[in-house]
Amino acid sequence: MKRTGVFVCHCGINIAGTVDVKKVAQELIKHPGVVHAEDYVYMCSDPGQNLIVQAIKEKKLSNVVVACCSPTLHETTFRKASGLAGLNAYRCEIANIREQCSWVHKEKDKATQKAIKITKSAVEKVHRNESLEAVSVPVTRKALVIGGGIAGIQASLDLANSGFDVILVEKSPSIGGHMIQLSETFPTLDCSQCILTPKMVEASKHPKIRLMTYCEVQDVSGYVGNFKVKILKKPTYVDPDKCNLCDECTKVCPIVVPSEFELGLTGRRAIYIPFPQAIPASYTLDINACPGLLPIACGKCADVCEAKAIDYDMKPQIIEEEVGAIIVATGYDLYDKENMAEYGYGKYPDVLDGLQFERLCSASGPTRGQILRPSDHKEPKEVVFIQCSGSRDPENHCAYCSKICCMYTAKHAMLYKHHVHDGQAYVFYIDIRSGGKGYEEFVQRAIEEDGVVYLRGKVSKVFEDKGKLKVWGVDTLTGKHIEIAADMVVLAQAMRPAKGAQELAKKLKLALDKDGFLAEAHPKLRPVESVTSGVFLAGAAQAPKDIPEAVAQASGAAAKAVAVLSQERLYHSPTVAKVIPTLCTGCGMCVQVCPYDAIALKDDKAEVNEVLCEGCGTCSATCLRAAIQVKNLTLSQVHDMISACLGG
Amino acid sequence: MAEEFEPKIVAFLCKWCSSAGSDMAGVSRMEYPPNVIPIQVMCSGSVSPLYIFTAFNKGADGVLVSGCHPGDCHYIKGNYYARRRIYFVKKLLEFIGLEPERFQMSWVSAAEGTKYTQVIKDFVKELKPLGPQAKLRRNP
Amino acid sequence: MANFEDLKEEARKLLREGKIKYLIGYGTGGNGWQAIPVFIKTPEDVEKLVWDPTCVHNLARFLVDEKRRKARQKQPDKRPVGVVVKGCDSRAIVVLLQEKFIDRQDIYVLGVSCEKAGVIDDHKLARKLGGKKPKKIELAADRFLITTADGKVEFPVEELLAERCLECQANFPVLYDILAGEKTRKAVDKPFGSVEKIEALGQEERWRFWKEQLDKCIRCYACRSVCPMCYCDECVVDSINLAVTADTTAEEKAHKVKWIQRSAESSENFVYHLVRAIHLAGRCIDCGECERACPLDIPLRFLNKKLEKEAKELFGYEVGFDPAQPPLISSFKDDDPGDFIR
Amino acid sequence: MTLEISSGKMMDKILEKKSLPLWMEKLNAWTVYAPRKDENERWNYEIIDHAPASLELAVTTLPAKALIFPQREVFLEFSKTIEGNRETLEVREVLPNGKPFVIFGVRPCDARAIWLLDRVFGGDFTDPYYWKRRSQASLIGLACHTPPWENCFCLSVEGSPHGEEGLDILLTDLGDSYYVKTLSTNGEKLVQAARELFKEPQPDDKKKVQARHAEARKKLVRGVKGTKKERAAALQGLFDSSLWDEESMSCIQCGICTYLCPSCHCFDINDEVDSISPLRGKRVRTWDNCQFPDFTMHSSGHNPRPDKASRLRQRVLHKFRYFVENFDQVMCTGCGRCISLCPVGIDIIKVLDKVSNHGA
Repeated sequence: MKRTGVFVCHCGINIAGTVDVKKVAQELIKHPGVVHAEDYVYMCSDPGQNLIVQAIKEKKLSNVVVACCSPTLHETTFRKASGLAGLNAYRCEIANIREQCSWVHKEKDKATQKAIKITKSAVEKVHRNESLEAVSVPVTRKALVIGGGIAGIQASLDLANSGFDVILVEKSPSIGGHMIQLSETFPTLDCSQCILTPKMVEASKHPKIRLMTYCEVQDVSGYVGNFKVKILKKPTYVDPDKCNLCDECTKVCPIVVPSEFELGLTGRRAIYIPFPQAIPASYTLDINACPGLLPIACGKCADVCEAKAIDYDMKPQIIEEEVGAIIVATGYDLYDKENMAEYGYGKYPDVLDGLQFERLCSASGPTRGQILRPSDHKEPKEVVFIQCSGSRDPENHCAYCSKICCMYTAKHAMLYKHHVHDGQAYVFYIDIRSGGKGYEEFVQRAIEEDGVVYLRGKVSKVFEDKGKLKVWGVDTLTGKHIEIAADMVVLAQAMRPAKGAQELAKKLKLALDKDGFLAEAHPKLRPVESVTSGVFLAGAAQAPKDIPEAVAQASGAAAKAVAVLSQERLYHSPTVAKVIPTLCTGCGMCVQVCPYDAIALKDDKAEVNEVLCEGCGTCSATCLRAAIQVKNLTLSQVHDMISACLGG
Repeated sequence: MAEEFEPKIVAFLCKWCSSAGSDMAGVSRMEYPPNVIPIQVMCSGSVSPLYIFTAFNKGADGVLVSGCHPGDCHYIKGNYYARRRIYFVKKLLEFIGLEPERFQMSWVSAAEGTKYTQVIKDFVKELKPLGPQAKLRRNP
Repeated sequence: MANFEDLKEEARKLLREGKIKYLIGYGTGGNGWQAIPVFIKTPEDVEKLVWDPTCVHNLARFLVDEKRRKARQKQPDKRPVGVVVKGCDSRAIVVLLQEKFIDRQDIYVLGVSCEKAGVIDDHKLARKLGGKKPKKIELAADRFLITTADGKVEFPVEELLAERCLECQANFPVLYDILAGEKTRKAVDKPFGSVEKIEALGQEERWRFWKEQLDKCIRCYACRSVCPMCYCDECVVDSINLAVTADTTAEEKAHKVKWIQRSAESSENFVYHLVRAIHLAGRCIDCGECERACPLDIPLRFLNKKLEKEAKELFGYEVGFDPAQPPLISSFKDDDPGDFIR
Repeated sequence: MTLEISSGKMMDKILEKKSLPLWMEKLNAWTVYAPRKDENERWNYEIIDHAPASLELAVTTLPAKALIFPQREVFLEFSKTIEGNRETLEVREVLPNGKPFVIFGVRPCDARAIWLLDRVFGGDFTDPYYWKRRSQASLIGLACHTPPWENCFCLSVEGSPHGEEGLDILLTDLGDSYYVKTLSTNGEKLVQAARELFKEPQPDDKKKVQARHAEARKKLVRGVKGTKKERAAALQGLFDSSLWDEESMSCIQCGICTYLCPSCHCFDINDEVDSISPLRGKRVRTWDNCQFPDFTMHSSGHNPRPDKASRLRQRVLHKFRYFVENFDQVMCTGCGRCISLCPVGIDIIKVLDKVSNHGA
């Protein structure tokens, strides 16, 4: 027999102001199954909660409905209170009569009538609620970090230092990401490599971190606390333990291809080490460039290698690992050259992107830190920097702001001036966004101390003219047409999600935002969590950000992961799908629609994995025979709620 | 003078976007007509055609199904299934001669309190001239 | 090319060698001219098999019974069942396979092509014969030869063909183990012509049309009973729609939900037929049996045909051609139409 | 409970066909039903606005039963009001009301079926709802001069093409006139309402009638073997026979044979709740039938008639054995609907032939 208690909250005057709470209680006590109804000024207050606890005990209530604010606010509060009184938490339901009633209506009688219906509907729902216990699962106390850039490295270190094993997977031969390519970093102008390499070394030496470079995540299954991952280890054909870095192999290698690390400003051999401080410090044989692994094809590198480190028979390996949490830090790529034809990017050798310019400035770069034109190795006397190249242009390119370009362009202009004192730097900008510690001062320094000319306006065209790069633009402040004959043009290319991030997102069942960056669970309150529980986001994979932000988010993600890994067991909402075998015919439609692969067919009947199920109920709407329904939100419950809503 | 007809509307709101969106409307104290009784479901993908027919059968003058925008579904793809399913329900109801205005679907995100308010206002406005829904209603 | 006699020979062989349990086919009914379903167990009885334009029934329906029967038996006979199918019936089998309700190895399909014709509509026939009863109906090229008490009469096929056959574009089995007749696709200029007629009506006219029709319904459920796709053990709209299990409490039984009332009132009839139609979206193969079985002549086929039309035109979904195809409602495309959404 | 049968003083009459419409128009104290053919050559009873020129032998899809024992019938309405902690439950019985009605052109077999239903609903326990309607109804039968369709077999089940059971008036078609035989005081009233239209029969009219009737009996080709007792006996031993499995193979479990049967009368009673708070609803009787799987479903989930064989068996046994045992009548009047309208051509005559062969 149902014994339901209804508790109507005034919320001060927030509810009572427009809803006649006494009347709601009076009407509800008449409702079948309701044995207790009262109103109180603040149900969420301790005395308010005590009312509920007492009523449950004294009137032996079997269900509780609290008519108050949105369940997102106090559902937990009142379920805990019910629990205290010995009532199963899932026998307590909330009727939202504030956000969805009192706050949006003015006429008291109408609002009251609506509140009554909302509350009756909640009563009808709770009448078919079953007592449930949270689903619990053990936790694999190990984390997977995908991406070996600064964010991935930071997250791995934080996790490892918290005492958890970490697998750090990087698809290229070395960790370091884009940060290792930078020359100096704004706003302090300290050397990027100098601050990053110590972290890289720490990561590679850390007893709890397993570095897996030249590897890719191939498949992810399982769920929070219990993921199963398949990692593809691509063959490097070089045994890092034997290799003594004598560099003889590259000398004999006949093949030269553009260097990824130098962004094509120089070449590298088919067998190569990406950069001197690469970690792991070892060579990789690029099978796509190599004429062939057979001695008859070439085989020179193997011949010269005294350490016998080169092994042509190395095969791709699939490594299976179990982890409890995953951090995705796949970073960014720059917007494709092809898209910037109007700026001659990719067409003229002296039109560069930001990263290429970083390499020119870098002491370890192809020009040993001298800024020279790639075309003729002359020192450029006039350099035009174009901001928002591909950003903030919804019509033709990316709608969003890539956030860091204002700052690094200022840095580039400044570095250029430091290298070429008699040179002139122009910056075309839409507007300057220099929010951040010391950022605005940094930009001012570029303008005032280094005399960088900032021109507010968009560049319409860049074309070659008598060995110069003609830059056409408009100064929107003076309205004057501007033409600059530059020796070099540097484009602040938009940031895009790293190539392959999308496929990875599919494997991890992550959502992407409209621009293809990984979507966070909540834009404000859950910025480092993904929509899949147990998977966290760090760095530019989630949105364009600068180094300090990436590092901060990485530590945040690590902290979130620690919160998972430090649990003995994990608890999962029990309002999951439930199969009614006598109705199920095993058509498998629920299996197909389930977003979480939580349903499988066993002996021609659907079977729900309660840990994977998130309780979305898409299966129940798809099932033609009501053979799969979500606990405590069954078809029957909705049927009764509908009647109640319509005054039935 | 006869009292103006007040349509009864049942709105199936997904928990993560549309219900949150209507909460947002509340938090921002936006005003809209009290004709709608919301039923919170986990996902628009969980709204069975049975719910819709039953609502009309039990006397709803209008039914609204509202979910997350495409691509924003909290459950990744539930709203895509909803979009397909609801399309067929809508076409079927129109085919048997129910006024198309009586059954609506909308995408309302957690941030779109204004949009939710507008959707309800428009819905009520369109239903008023139609009068009570008697076609599928038990003993009207 | 095999003909119906070859098909019978194959049937005899199968039964003689015990390759099939029994054969579901068409025989001659009590009135001597109308085909009825027959269940052939011996090679001798194969002689009873007939194939003529009165073979309206969708015999795939009986595979559902067979599955139930098997489920009840302690040691069920595992051999496949033979079934004679027309084009539409074979598509029903495809859907049953698609929904994993039956296994391919449990059936032996003897396909018969309708070869540009199809089956007759007994109302059209009754009108033509004005009360006279036929003795025999044959198909001769593009004409039906009808023998009555007072001699033979002839009609062009299109004058007697069931509407669904006139609108059928693939009137040959899409799946079979042996096929009688040729796979002849026929060109249909208006595959949804009948539905379009109703779509063309104004909204209130449409309402009046359906109200007049569905008010006739007495809920004998012949439409549901004759439908091979309505294989649910319990229909969602039935009063018993409550799976009774060991832990079902008396209270739950007492408070079980009635989605519709048993009263054959307008509103309840509408909800029943709406639910049925929506549950057949992407599943109905337009065998027209619901409409034929209906003793009150409610044009139920239109409801299903309407959704078939939408599925084809908007989602490019065709029912019953590929068992591997994901069902219409358990799949989606990112660019499914959404312009009806606010 | 029975109906008032004729005082015996009644005279047979002659009505010219051309006067039939006039008669119908005169019956404004009654709601007048007559069979009408739709575009699909199917007959239905309709309330007639303008009278048809003549009556044809019509097999209506729904038998006259449907007008006296409707698919849905409200027994009572209930509602509960709560004031403070005082609950008051109000129950209001709903009896059929409305003016008396007359059904023209009833086939004798359909009338006989109603005569059988009278035994069920007016036997030891009187069903007020049925009876209220029944007492408002007058049935004017039209004798079959030839079987209206191929599956008639009334003669073999104690019926007749010119049977009088259940009728208030029997009309026999004599070419350009009807021979009007009045069978009850209701019938008398109907004739009285337009007495000027009726003529006295000629001496040889009775002979013509007998000839017409004899002709009809001759033309009746189909029939079930044996007497009701023999059949009931034959069915005794067949409860567990495999015959039912074979005969039910093609049955699809629809309700056509029973819902359209003039004598089937199984029903279900449900409370249709329109509102739970405040409680408001109706208690409703609707047709039910033994071919539906849920007909015998227990709330435990157990179903004593688990398969279609047991359900087909029930239909045959009820009609040809149990009813004979209980009422000494066959609950089948040979109208042929269940045969002609069965979507899969199950033929009860053939089933019964198999039964008697088994018995032999």
